[in-house]
Order: sequence, then structure tokens, then C-alpha cells
Amino acid sequence: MNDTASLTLRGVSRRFGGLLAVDGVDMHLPRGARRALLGPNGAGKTTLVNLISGALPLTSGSITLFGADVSREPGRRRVRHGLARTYQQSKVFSGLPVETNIELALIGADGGLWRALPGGRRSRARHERACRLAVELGLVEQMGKPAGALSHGGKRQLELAMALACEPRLLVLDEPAAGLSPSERQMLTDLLLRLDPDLTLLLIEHDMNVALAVTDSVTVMADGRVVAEGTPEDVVSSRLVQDLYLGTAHG
Amino acid sequence: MAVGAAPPTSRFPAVSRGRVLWTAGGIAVLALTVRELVAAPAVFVTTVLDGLTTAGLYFLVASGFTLIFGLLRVTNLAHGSFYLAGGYVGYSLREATGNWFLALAGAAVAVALLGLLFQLTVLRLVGGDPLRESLVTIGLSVVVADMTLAVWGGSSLDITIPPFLGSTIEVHGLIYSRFRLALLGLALLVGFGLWVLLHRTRLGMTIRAGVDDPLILATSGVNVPLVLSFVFGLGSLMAGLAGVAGGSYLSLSQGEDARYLLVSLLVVIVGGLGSVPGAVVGSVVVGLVQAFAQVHLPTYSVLVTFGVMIVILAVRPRGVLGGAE
Amino acid sequence: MASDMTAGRGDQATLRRPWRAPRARTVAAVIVVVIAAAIPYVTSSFVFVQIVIQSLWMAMVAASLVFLVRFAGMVSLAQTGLYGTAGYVTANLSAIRGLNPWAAAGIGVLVAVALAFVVGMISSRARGVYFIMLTLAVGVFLYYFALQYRPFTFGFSGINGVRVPDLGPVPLSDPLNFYWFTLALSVAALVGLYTFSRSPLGLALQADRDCPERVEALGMSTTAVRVIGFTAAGAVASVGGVLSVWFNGQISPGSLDITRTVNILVVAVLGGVIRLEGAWLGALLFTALTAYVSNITNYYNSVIGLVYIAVVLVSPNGVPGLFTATARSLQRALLSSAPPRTTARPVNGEK
Amino acid sequence: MLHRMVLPALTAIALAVSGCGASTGGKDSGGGGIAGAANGSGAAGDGVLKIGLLSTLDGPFAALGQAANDGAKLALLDAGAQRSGTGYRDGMTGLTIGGQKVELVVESSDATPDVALAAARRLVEKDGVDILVGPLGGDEGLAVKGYAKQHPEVTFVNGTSAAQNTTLRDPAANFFRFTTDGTQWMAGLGAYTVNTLHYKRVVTVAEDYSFPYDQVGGFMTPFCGAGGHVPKKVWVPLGTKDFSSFISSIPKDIDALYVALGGTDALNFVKQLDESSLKGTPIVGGSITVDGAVINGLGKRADGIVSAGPVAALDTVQYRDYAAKLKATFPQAGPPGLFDIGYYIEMTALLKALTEVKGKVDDGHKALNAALAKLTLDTPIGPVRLDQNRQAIANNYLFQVRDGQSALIQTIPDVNQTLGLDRAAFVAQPANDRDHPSCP
Repeated sequence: MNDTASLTLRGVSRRFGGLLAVDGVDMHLPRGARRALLGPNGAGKTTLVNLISGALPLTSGSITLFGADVSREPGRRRVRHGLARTYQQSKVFSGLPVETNIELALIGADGGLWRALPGGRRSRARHERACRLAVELGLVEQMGKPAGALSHGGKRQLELAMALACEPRLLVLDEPAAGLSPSERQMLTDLLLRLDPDLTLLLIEHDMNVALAVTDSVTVMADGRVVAEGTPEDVVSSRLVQDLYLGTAHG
Repeated sequence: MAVGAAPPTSRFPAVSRGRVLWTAGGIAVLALTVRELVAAPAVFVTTVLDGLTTAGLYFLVASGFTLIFGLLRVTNLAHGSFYLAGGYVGYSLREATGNWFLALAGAAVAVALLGLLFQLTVLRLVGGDPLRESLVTIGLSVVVADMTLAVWGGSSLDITIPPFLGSTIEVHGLIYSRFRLALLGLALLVGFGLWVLLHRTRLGMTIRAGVDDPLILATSGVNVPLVLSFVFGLGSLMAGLAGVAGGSYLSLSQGEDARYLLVSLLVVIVGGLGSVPGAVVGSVVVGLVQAFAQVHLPTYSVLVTFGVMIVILAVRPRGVLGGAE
Repeated sequence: MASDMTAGRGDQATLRRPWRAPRARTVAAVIVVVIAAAIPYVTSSFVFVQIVIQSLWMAMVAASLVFLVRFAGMVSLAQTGLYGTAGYVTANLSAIRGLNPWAAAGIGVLVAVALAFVVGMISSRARGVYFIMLTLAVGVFLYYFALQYRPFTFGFSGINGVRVPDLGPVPLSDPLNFYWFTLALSVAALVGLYTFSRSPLGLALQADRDCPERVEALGMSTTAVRVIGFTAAGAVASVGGVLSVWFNGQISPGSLDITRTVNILVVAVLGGVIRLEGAWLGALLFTALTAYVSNITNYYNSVIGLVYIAVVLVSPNGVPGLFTATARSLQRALLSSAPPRTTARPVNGEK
Repeated sequence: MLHRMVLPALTAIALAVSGCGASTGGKDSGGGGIAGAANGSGAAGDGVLKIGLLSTLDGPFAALGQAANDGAKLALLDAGAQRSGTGYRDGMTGLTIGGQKVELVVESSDATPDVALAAARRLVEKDGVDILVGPLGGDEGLAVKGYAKQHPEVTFVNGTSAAQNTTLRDPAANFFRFTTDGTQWMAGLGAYTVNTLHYKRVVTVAEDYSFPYDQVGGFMTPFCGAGGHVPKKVWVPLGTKDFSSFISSIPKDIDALYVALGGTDALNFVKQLDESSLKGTPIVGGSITVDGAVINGLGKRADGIVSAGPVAALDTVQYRDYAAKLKATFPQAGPPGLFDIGYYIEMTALLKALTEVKGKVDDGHKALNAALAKLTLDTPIGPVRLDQNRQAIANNYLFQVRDGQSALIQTIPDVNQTLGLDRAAFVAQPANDRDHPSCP
């Protein structure tokens, strides 16, 4: 069973003072799964993503990435198992050029700083890979700009480029479409559809069009717990979910 | 993202490590206490009193520092200068009017006005960049030091205390200074006043909300610049108050500004920035550590005090009561 | 988190390379070399020794701070403590224990670098104002150590009579030789720091300044990056410490007290924390200011404080920034047809 | 970018190598460090004989520097100079010695050795002074002595700096001190404490730097020799204001406390002492411990305190003249004290020697230095002459506070630096320090 699992959560919980933000979440993502994580604001989705990526330590429970228990590993070690993520609010290196942003991601993907040291900064191969990614994400015009000077959409693209530079086996995206224009959303959807079929995708997204277009299964959270799981059709038609999430989101 | 958030990656869950350290620390303190009590009970009691009364003065200085940081996110590196300026103004008022309480109140108000003036003219110009704000306050401290030297000269000055506070009280053969106890009383009074202000008034609620999350302040409908100026003035007022209280017992001289800035730093480093209860804890820890270090290792006492603080910080970067995050 | 002082405007400048003719840099470099070569022969002895040479070693310490602020977003007030440590070890080993002065200096730098490593470890988790306060506490701790640990530091009096060694047949105690030696080390420090900033480690350090979470999410250790960056800066500061001891022939706790810490900060701010070279300019301005303003007014400390406040307020890029801003507005006024450039005021990061 | 950096580096190195040929080569730098040449070589160079005055007008000891400058300027006024302004930092002109114009230039430190050194360098290398008078503090003196060795072409006359080792060990040939050192200032006190007051067990309380070490050493050497014991020495960190916890650590079974703290610190200490269980313990004071302010502040508690020092309100013409002149010239100054009299004596000695050589220093200061070395003075506080290390031999005085007045009880004449002991044996002892001397 484990050999086909990319991510397994067992009883994952996180407490902030008196608040149980994530409460005993179990989740199983087989390899190649495309999972949407839905739920109203404050349901604990982003906290869950932070627990998975190691940005926050667990209060209890366990996390397995591709068969390895990473519950106690810091975030940067989980990257080696093939995990990459983006953030709800774009986190890019605003003082550095776009090119350097991507190259740094590549350095991280190549085994970190120590391996990169002898090669120096100007590795030709790395530079070419950075260019290819930039082309793919429509950033090639902006390569020399500081990342902080990019538009909102540009930053989202850059984040995605940095995540993809890691050549992940599990990609976790936190609201990648937030704040994008309709055309940018379309581009994003196309890109996500083109991803390697072996790659596992976990996606938090409020835009149902994007979410349902690129995923084949859905997990719904509320108040830190998983309240429903299934195919998009099942979940969207579920009464509970409509009350909980859709009602809130559109109300 | 708040300034100074530690990268939230700890290989171990914070709880278990914290518990081990707390237990170890607790046992060590307990063992030392028992040893002290058995060896020389009178010295022990006096030293604890010294530590606590010192903590009272430190709280008076540091609570203003921590309040200002909590709401404005300004590390006011001129806070020690406000202490010194308060002491000097208090000295002049005491000499002119002969009334110690008038000097206390007058100096506090004068320093509050100085602080307000600085906040309104200079700090607002810097506009919200915490680093540049800290840098500017360093400039102010240089100017205040030079100006106080020009006006009050380089000799140490003593603010004459009211006669009824000038003697000692004796309980079971233990002699102790009335003024030190009064200092502790003043600190408790100010602490209580702060508690009432922060927990029992609308303004206080707003301030506390703003300390927790600056964004709340902006959306709460209050006049934010006004609240910020009020808090800066209040913090300066406390420094001025402390200057008169401290300068009445330990004389005023050039160089005291740096000392009380460091004291404020130590206190908030230990207690956690921005938190008034943290300032209480921090003052007590710093006061007691210093008092015991002076009794047992007088020559290296300052090193011991700083060393303890650095160890605490290395273990808990945001202070004992600082948010764990 | 990104503040005006730490946002990466330097890179914007480098990236605008096509706009700035490369020849201008060559010209600037030649001018600097000519001035540097002429200084010993055109200045009075006092200006040469007390202002030029003194500002050279002071700038090394300030440059380590500028490097940290500019590339790592760390405002470290422990740099004076580090340079003092290197100075004390050098002074004690050579003047008291009679060790070979070069060996003493080497050990001094090593000890200070090791200390920088430890301080970096302690403070790597703290950021922003927490980092300022923690490093200030470390700096003050080192000051009190110098003051109180008499067996090694000789307390308040410090250590006198430190001799300047010879470099082969060249006696460095001669001001002219010392000048070239210090200048060469300054250039080496400058090149070294810039090279570091462009290495993968240096890039990761800047990345950490902008967004530590992302650095971790890319599989790199922010702690390692910060500790190495801090240690590298500490190495430069400690070389400055050795030079200061040789220059003064003595060291005492006053060499690393809070006033000196503030002075180094003033130097960094005057020079602007955008380019490392600014540290040398800031140091030159500062030493000249302290040497001459005291002749004009009794309140020279106030003057220095006010100049400092004014620079922080008016020009985040220090005194050089003042000139560039003036030059740009002049240029704009002259070429009023050109579209206005939005460079003088940096965009305020994530505020 | 990088290659553009390398170019200046290479140039610099190349120039450095060529620079070595031009250098003057292996000059013994004496005190170490980098010495710039003195500006305007001597009076012959610029026609004006410049005297630099270095005291402490910044930082916590600024008040002492103000008194010092009053004293120094009084000596110049005596000789006929005029003030260029009434500020402490203002210089003086208008004096002519042997046809040579004499000017006073003022610099200040904050009592730390490195700032004193920087100020000395400004005076010598920027202002081009021919003679430097100062500094004020003990550790500053040690640093300036080191600098003096680098500048044999400048004459250094001490201010009130009183560290023993400035002149006792490894002295500088061009450094003269017409005031006694911190150890000499204690002459007579230790023996008096044992033999007359019968205090056998005494704990010392002093600040942790070289001047108090010398004071405690000067007290303890004869005190221990006479059979006294010091079970504990409390060294408080510099700048301590709150002594209460230090007081807690003092053993209870003692006869008296020896307190070497300055001015208000002493006042604070005694106040806090009397708020503890050691209330009323007799006090023996250092030279700067018992001044007028302390006596007033302590009231009746001050009665009986014994101390020693080089300045006494003598019933002599010289003293009365001096006190009257000081009062008349500087109305804001206090009564005569250590710092104004110290600087007054040093400056007077210098001017007397300059007059003897008719203001001529263009012989590399040889005549001036010789005149200084054999000078004898009759000062407001008694006769002064120098020993082989150019260190003063002078009277010391023992005082007791009686009815709110510090009364002279004994004069110890002609105290030399080795306190009458054999010089070689005295120098062979460890220098005064935290742990030396010791007699627990």
C-alpha cells in the first residue's frame, strides 16, 4: 500500500494556545492524485498545509511522505522527499532578480548550498534550466527585474516556477489563483493540467472552476476537522458541504 | 508577518524541551535558595528585598519601554535618556519648589512632553520602518546626553527625598530602607494603574488589541496616530517618573542613560517584548539575579547578570513570556 | 519585514547596467586609485594618520555591519564586541605574553571569528529589533568582560604598548607603510565581501533576508546561511580590530563600549547601507567630523547626533545617497523632457 | 565588477612595496602604535609656543575636568595670560615668555584611556603643541605615558593622573609628574588606623580600576605591616550606584570599613550602609572620599572619619593666596581641591621651567627637560621636588572630620614614591591590584 502513497496523515493536530486549529486529520493521497482541499475561512486548511510542509511543528499525529515518516523533520528536509509548496501570500525574494529566485530554487533542488558551493553561482546548466522554467511560466521578459517589482500575478507565477524548479513529486499549492485575472487563471489551469501525471497535487483553492478543473478528488475541512471526502461531484452535491462551505463562501 | 518572528522550524516539539529546561532551572533555583537560607538567613532575606526593590525601579523604567515597543514597534534606544532627563528635571523642580511629589509629577510630565515632541516631529517622519526608527532614537540619545551635560553639568546630583522616607524600619532585628520599600510600593501602584488602564478602559482595550495585532487597530475605527502618540507619551512619562524615583536614591550622573537603557533591554529581553506582565517577570528576574550576583561574585556581578540573560535568550529568543510561535 | 534599509536596491542599480555606461566605473576606479596614491603626499601628518588611516580600520568594522544590514537584514550591534575581542587577544598575546605579533594577530582573528560563529548561532533565531537587542546585549557583555576579567584584559586600564610588527623588511610602524597595508586589507575585505555576496551562500543570505520561510521551503537551512554570513562579517570586523590595536598601540574597554558601538552605527548610516564602499566614506566623514567640529563648538556631540538624525531622516542611502539624489533631481531638471524616474524613493517592501 | 576591484588592490600592493624603500626604517616606536609626526616642529617652527591642556570635560567625570581647567588656567593667569573666553574649552593667549608667544589649546577626554590617547594625538599631531599638560585619570595617564615615548620631541607634564606605574615602572624620559600618586596619597593612614584608632580588622570597598587599586595598596601596605587584617576586599564595578547587595556581603565582625569611592558615591554608600545591619560602622576614607559635599550630606555621621590626601587647607600664605585667587577668578568654583590644585601645580612648574630656559625649546626640549627635572616648587600644599623617575616627592596630610570640618591632624613630610622603602625591593613587589597586597 505504502509504495503507492505519496502523502499519509494520521491524526494530525495542531494547537495554538486554547485553539485546536487542526484536529485529528487523516488523509491519504496515492501517487498521482489531484486533491482539492476545500473549506470555509478558518477551517484550518493553511495550517494543515504548514504542518505538511514542516513550516509548523505538529502537536500530535504523524506525517508520512513517500513511505518516510517526516513528522519530526524540519521543513527543509522534507523538500528532499520531493515536497514543494507555494504560499497563500506570495513569498518570493523581493530584493533579488527573478532569475536568481529561480536559480536559488534550483540550488535547493540540487541538494542544497553545500553541493552548489564548488560550482559557484554561474552554473550554465542551472541557468538554462531557469530559463526553460521562465519560458514555461511566461516570466522570460522579467528575468532581470527584482522579484519585488513583479505584479501580483507575476509573483504567483514566480512562486510556481520556484516550486516546479524543485522537480517535486508532491506539489502543495495554497490558493494559487487568488488575485489573478481571468486570463491568468486560464493559464494557471492549463499549466496544472500539463503537469507530469505521476506528480501528486494538493490544492487549496476558492475558485471552484480552477479547483474542479484540475482535481479528481476533494477533501472538505471545517473547524479543523475533515468533514467530507470524495469525488468532486459527490462533495459538491453534498448538503452538508453546501451548508458549511458554499453557503459561507457565497453568503 | 510580525518583525522578528523566528523561522518556525524546530526539530523538536517546543513543549518537551521547554519542560526539561524549566524543571532543571526550577530545581537549581530551589537548591540555591535552600542553601542560602540555611547558610545566612538574614543575608538571604535582605538580598531578596534588595532584588525586589531594584526590580521595582527596573519595572518603572522598562514598562514604558515595553509599552512603546508593543504598540508602536519602536525600539526606543533613547529610553535611558528619558530616564536621565526626568531625573535632572526632577532635581531642578525639587530645588526650586522644595516639594518632592511636585518634582516627581512635574518631571514625568516634562519628559512625556519631550517624548511626544520627538514622536510627533521626528518619528512620524520616519514613518513606520522599525529599523530606521530605532536608528533615529540613537541620535536622540546622543543629543540628550550632550544637552543634559551642558545644563546640569558633570557632577553627580542627588534629589533630596522627603524626610519621612529617609529613615529605616526595623522588623525582628532586620533593618531596611523606607525609601526602597516606597519605591517598590510606587512600582506596584504604577503596575496596578497600568493594569486598570489596559484592562478596564476602552482605550486600554484598544491598545491591547493593537499590541496583539497592529492591523486590528487600523480597522477598529479609533484615531490611530492619536493612540500611538498617547502611548509614546505614556512610555516616556514612566521613564521620567522612574528618573526622579531612581535619582532620589541613587544619584544622577552622566552615563546613567546607557545603564537604564541596558536595564530596560535586559528586562524586556527576559520578559518578552511588548508585554507588561513580561516586564514584571523580567524586572524580578533581573533584580534578583543582580542582587545575588553582587553578594556572591561582586567582582563579576555584571558579567553574571548579562550571562544569565544571554542564556535565557539563546533558549527562548522571545523571552520567558514571549510568544512561542 | 523588508525595510527601506534592507530592501535590495543595490541590485536594481546593478541590473540597470545598460543605463550606466561601464566606462564610468573604470573612471571612478582610476580616480579612487589616484586619490589613494596621492593622499600620503598631499595631506598633513595629522590628517593622514588620524583621519585617513584611522578611518580605514574603522571602516573595516563598519563595512562588516553594512554587509550584514545590506545583504542579511541584520543590524548587529555586536560588531564592536567582535573587533574588540580580536584586538584584546592580539594585544594580550603579543604585548603581555610576548608571542610573535603575526601569530598573535592570527589567533586574535581566529578567536573573534569563532566567537562570531557562536554569537551567530545564539542570535540566528532572532530577527529585526530582537536581533538588534540581542546583539547589543552580546556587545555589552563583551564590554563588561573586558572591564572585569582583569587576568586577561587588565580591566579599565587595558593593555598598553602593543607594537606594530614588520612585514618582512617593511616596518609597518611607519605610517606610510601602515597606510598601504591597511588599504590593501580594506580592498581585500571589500572584494571578499562582494564575492561572498554573489556566491550561492551570499545569494541564499539575501534570500533569507527577503523571505526565510521560502528559503526553508527550498530545502536550505536559514540557520546555516545566517551563521555563515555573520561569521564572514565577523572576520572582517576582527581584522579591523587587529589593525586598530596596532594603530593605537593599546586597547581598553573604552574601545568597545556603547559609545563606540553607536559610532560604528553612525559611520554605517553616514556612508549609506547600500554599498559596502560607503563604509569607507562614512568613516572618513565621521573621523573628520569628530576631529574638527570639537574646535568649532562645545556641543559637538549634539552636532554629530543631529547630523546623524538628519541623514537617517532625509536620506536612507546615507551621505552618498544625498549626492545621488541631488544629482538625479538636477539631471531631471536639466532634461525635463525625459520621463521622471522613480528611483530616489524606494518602494516600501511589504509594509 | 570583480576585476574592477582587483585593479586598485594590485596597485595598492605595488605601491606598498615601493613605499618600503622610502620609509625611514626600524624606528623604535616605544609605546607601540602608529605615531604621526608632530605638527609644526617646535616653537621655532611657527613662532608660537603651544601648550596643550588635556582633562576630562566629557562623561561622568566632567565636573573634575572643569575644576582641573580652572586650576591650570589660574596658573597661566598668574603668569600674565588672558582668557580667550569663559568656557572650559576656551584657550588662552597673551602670554610671552622670553620673547616667545605662548598659547593654550584645550582638549578633553571622557576619562577612558583610548579617548585620552585620541585627544593627546589631536593636540600633538593636529594642533602641534610643544608641551602637553594632562591627563586627569590614572588609566589615561598610563596610555599617555606610552604615547609620550613615541614623541620625545614633545614634553609631557602630568595633570592629576595618579596611577603609580605611570612613573614607577618603565617611565618615559619626557614625562614629568609634580603631583604625588594614588599610593603616596595614602601615606600615614594605614599606620594611624592600627596604632591610634586601633582598628585591626578592616574591609575595603572601592571601585574596580587602577586608581583605587593604588589607594587600597597605599592604605594596606603599612596597615598590614602594623598588624592589621583585611578579611575581604569588595571591588564594585565602575559606576555602581546601588551598593546595598554589596553591603550584604560584608562580614559583620569587623572594626571599620575602608572606603575609596568618589564624592556622591561615597555619600550613597554610607547612606545605604546605615540602612543595613552594619549601621554605624566606623569609616576610613580614601583621598577623594571625604569632600565637603560628603561631610555636609552625612552631617553628624561624618564626625570621626579619617582620611588622607595631598591637599590640605594649610595655614600658609601660599594656600590662602591660592584660595583667594581661585574664588576671585572663578566664582562658580568650589573650595580648593585635588584637581584644581593638581593642575595648578603642574602648570606652575611648567611655566617656571619655561621661564628659566627663556621659552627656548628649539634644542629638542633638552634645556626645558633638564630645568623641569631639577625644579623645586613651593606650592599651596607644601614643597615639591622630583625623584630620578621625574616623580614628585611631596607632603601628604592626614585628616579627621570634626564638627563638620575636615581638620588636619598630621603632616607626613617628603613622601616619596616607594613610601620610604628600598626602591629595588619596592619595584620588585607585584603592582597594586585586586589581590595585591593581601593580609586576610
